[in-house]
Parts: sequence; structure tokens; C-alpha cells
Amino acid sequence: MKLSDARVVIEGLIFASEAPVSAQEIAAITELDVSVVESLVEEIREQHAQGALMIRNVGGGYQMVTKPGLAPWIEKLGRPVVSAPLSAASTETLAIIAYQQPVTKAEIEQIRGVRSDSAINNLLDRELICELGRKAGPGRPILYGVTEKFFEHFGLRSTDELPLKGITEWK
Amino acid sequence: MKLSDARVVIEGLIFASEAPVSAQEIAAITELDVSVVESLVEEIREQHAQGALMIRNVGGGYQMVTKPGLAPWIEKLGRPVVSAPLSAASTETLAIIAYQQPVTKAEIEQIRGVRSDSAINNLLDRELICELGRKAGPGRPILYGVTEKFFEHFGLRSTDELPLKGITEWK
Amino acid sequence: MGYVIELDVYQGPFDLLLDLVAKNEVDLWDIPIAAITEQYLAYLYSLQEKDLAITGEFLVMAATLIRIKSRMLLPQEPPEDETLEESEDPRTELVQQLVRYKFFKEAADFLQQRYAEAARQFTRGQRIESYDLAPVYTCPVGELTLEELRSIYQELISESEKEPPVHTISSTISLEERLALVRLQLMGQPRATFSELVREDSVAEIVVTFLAVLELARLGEIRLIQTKSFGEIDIRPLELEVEVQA
Repeated sequence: MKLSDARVVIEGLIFASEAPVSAQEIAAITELDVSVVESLVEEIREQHAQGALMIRNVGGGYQMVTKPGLAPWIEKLGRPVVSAPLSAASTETLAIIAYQQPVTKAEIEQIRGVRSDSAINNLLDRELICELGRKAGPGRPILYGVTEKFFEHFGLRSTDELPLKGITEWK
Repeated sequence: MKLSDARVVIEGLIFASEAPVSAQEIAAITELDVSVVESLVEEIREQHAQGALMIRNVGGGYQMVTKPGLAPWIEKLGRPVVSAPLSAASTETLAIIAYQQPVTKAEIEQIRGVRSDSAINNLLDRELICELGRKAGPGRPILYGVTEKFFEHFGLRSTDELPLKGITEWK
Repeated sequence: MGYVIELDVYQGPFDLLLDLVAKNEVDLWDIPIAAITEQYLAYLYSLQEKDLAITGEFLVMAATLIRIKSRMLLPQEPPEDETLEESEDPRTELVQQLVRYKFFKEAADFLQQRYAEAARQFTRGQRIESYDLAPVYTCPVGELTLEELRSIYQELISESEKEPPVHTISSTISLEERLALVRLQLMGQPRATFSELVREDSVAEIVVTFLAVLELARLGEIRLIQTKSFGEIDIRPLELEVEVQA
């Protein structure tokens, strides 16, 4: 077997193995020296330098995994995809958060006059708002604010760019 | 997101997904157009041209697998064989269900000319077919159809890939 | 009956017949039925000699073949109509079944091939943990514009500023006063509606009037009739009603 072929075989073995596969196991299957296997694994690593995958050493073997930076995207796999527009309740809640951030749930409910838990959860799911921390004082309520994604969607740089942002003297 | 980053994200998603992942799902996660996703997948395919892995279209999605030529080595890993080969009776029954779904047991038996209970049970056990509901009319017989797993097992994109799907003049 | 074990060589009578047609190199659409029937029966006899059980379907087909053969031996009546002749060929139904079966048998071969191919492609070995299933939103803000967001916010703020605090309601209009007022308004009336009572009132006054009306009903001075939710409430002073009936 040519070394270039061996490299491909090793890549396939590491990908397909249920458990991490050791250099010794690979050497036994490919009939190569362990040292050759190890240097070929290094070559495969270099090959994947620009891609999504990497080979990590784990439990005495090699295992192919995605690079850590991809986790936020990969976590979204298998989730249902929803394209429903925002409800009126969520839109109201989003408006209040955008103009008043950082703001607590109680403050939002005072303005809207109704409970807003489900609207807040919906906005969190849509990643339009996030928790900014906790307010000092009794109960230390969670403070909400809008996210990068919110700014992206409306083409804004910051909340200062919201129309008529100045009108907050009653606050 | 830059397209080069997007390509890496897509590679990671296809690698990490438990089930084949569709261009639509990837588009939803990455917030890219489906057509952009499709062309990036082609780029990833080219990237892997020299390696051990390939992306196949199966059941309306993408799935990363080892290239067929590596099978002899990967079998040495002691991976359990996916499943015993299908009997001729089960394959015939499966072919009829794939082409004619939704279809009842009586309709299958009429075509095959023999009882098909055990073939149907076998296919249900292997999760290659499933019950789709019941047909209106006397006895309300169960309707069968093929599953996602069917497409995966046979490396098919959809039932449209079945040969001569058009030949139905005898119907 | 001992006809329980399926023939392991053939999937069924159609399979056997197709094989005989292929071996004889004859046209499927013009089967020499006498010869094929003979071979079909010979095959079944050979199985019997080997003590192999024959399933019922094979015997049913044997009967069918013999029936077709005998019908073909009957002298043909002169056809009244040219088009009728072909449909009266006793083999037609069987041939159609065979053609249909042959199609699926070939499709099954195709599937076997694809299966063998796909089995050589290995998926990733390791499993990743499943994550929670919060949905992914494709258009999280929908059609919402910045201008709409602003006007919604302004409306909310002006609404929340306009509404007077709750405690001032009870301090300005007492229930006792309103009770007296409603009694006055109903005096001498055979009936009235709730909206007549509150025509010019603010929300706070409507609430107190409603409480007063409920109180009068509790005291048995009036009867309230509402035919549907949020519909008009009819008020009938009870003393008057009694007089009318008498």
C-alpha cells in the first residue's frame, strides 16, 4: 500500500470507528509501523487545518470531531425550524426591551399591563433578546436587552440609532 | 458570515448530524440561501476529493460517509454489519411499497401472488417501512410506505430515483 | 393441509411462470399455454416426489393455467366485432399480472444492487449527545420594521401614562352613590339596557355601575338577561314585571 493510500485508509478508519481507535489498532489493520501511522495522522491533521474537522487524541486513541468553534451552529442541529412571524405580544415586548434596555420582566409587564413570560421566552428562543445580568435590589430580577442578531436584522449599530430614542424623559 | 466560514460550518453540520441534513435545514441554521448552501456543499465535495470521506445525497439530505473503496479496511474495525441482507421476498415487497405507496397488504399480495405477512413484518422490524394510516373502505386496511431509513440504507435521494418510475400503464 | 412451506427457489407462482417463459424463450405476450402448463405441473410433481410441501398459491395457479388451457381449446366463435377479439384472449389477465410482477422483480434487483453499494459507505462512528430542541427561527422578526417597532412602543408608553391609577376610582365614585343613581334611572321604566345606564361614563364609572347593577340583582330588585357573551345586558325591574303579568 502506498503511503498516500494509507493516509486515506487511516482517515476513513478514524471517521468510521465507533470508539476512539488507537495507533496500534490502525497499525494492525494497515500492516504499517505505529510510527508511520502516527506521522500519517499528523498529515491528515494538516489536511484538515482549513476545514471543520479535527482529530483529537482521546482515551488512548484518535477520534474525529468538529472544531470547538463550530459548537454554536452544531447545537442547532435537529431542532425544529419555525418561520412563524412575531406575535403582537412578542413585538410589544421587543419594542419595550429595545427602547428601555436593560429592563426587567416586572418593568415590561407594568408597561404592557399583562404577564409577558411567554413573549420573553419566545424572544429568547429567537435570539432577539438575551439576559444582561441581574438588577441590584430585592429579588435581583433578570435584566433583558437586545442581541447582535436584533441589530443585524434592523441594520442598526446600537440602540442609539432607534428612531426617536430621545423620548425617554418620563423614565 | 463569510462564505469560507460558511463552508466550514456546513461541513461541520453535515459531519455532526445524526440523520441526513437537508439544504433547507442548513440554510435555516446558517441564514444563507438554499442555492448558496448547495454550491458550498459542492465546494466541500471537491475539497474531499483526495480524502477518505464523501458527501452523499440521501433521503432529501446530505450525509458524510467513507468512500466505498475503503469498505474492506473499515470492516476490519469490527463494526457490526448494518444488518443481514434482505431476503428476495422482503426486497420484492419493499420494491412494491416504494413504488406504490401508500399501499395495503392485499394490494402487495395481489402483485406478488403470495402471502406477504412475514415480509411486511420483517420490513417493519428493520424500520424500512412504516404504517401511514388506514385506507377508507371496508376493513379499513393499513397503508404502508417507506421510511427515511429506507432512503439511507439504499443511498437514494427520493423515490424519484427508482428506475422507470414512469412505468405504470398496467396500473 | 401441508401447504405451509414456501418454495425456496421461487418467490411464488408468478416467479416460476416467468422463469419457464424465459427458459422457453417465448414471448410473454403470446405464451404457449399448453406447453407452459405442462412444465409448470411437471415442476410441482417433482417437488412432491422430493416430499417438499407446496403452498396453496402454486396450486391455485395450476388450476388457473388448466382453465385457460381448456378455454383456448374451445372452438372460437366468429367475432362480431374486431375489437372484441383481443380482449377475449383467456391469457390476457394472467399476462398483465406477470408483466406487473416482472416490473417489481426487476425493481427489487435494483434495490439489492443499491443496498450492496450503500452498505460499503460507512457513516460516522461516534454519536453526539442530543441537544435540547428549542426551535430555530428562519425569520425571527418576520416583516416587522423599525418604524412599526417605534410606533408600537410609543403607543404602549402613551397608554400606560394615560390610564389613571386604580385607587383613584374608588375614591371618586362610591358604590352606594351609584346604587342610588341606578335606582333613580330605572324608576318607572319597564326595562333598560346596561349601555343606556353608562352612556357617557369613563371606564372607572362603568365598572362601578356594573357592580351596582350586580348588587341590585342580588337584592332581588332587578333581573339581568344576557343572551350571549359580551352581548347587551337587559335589565328588568322585578316589581314592574310582576304587575305586568298580573
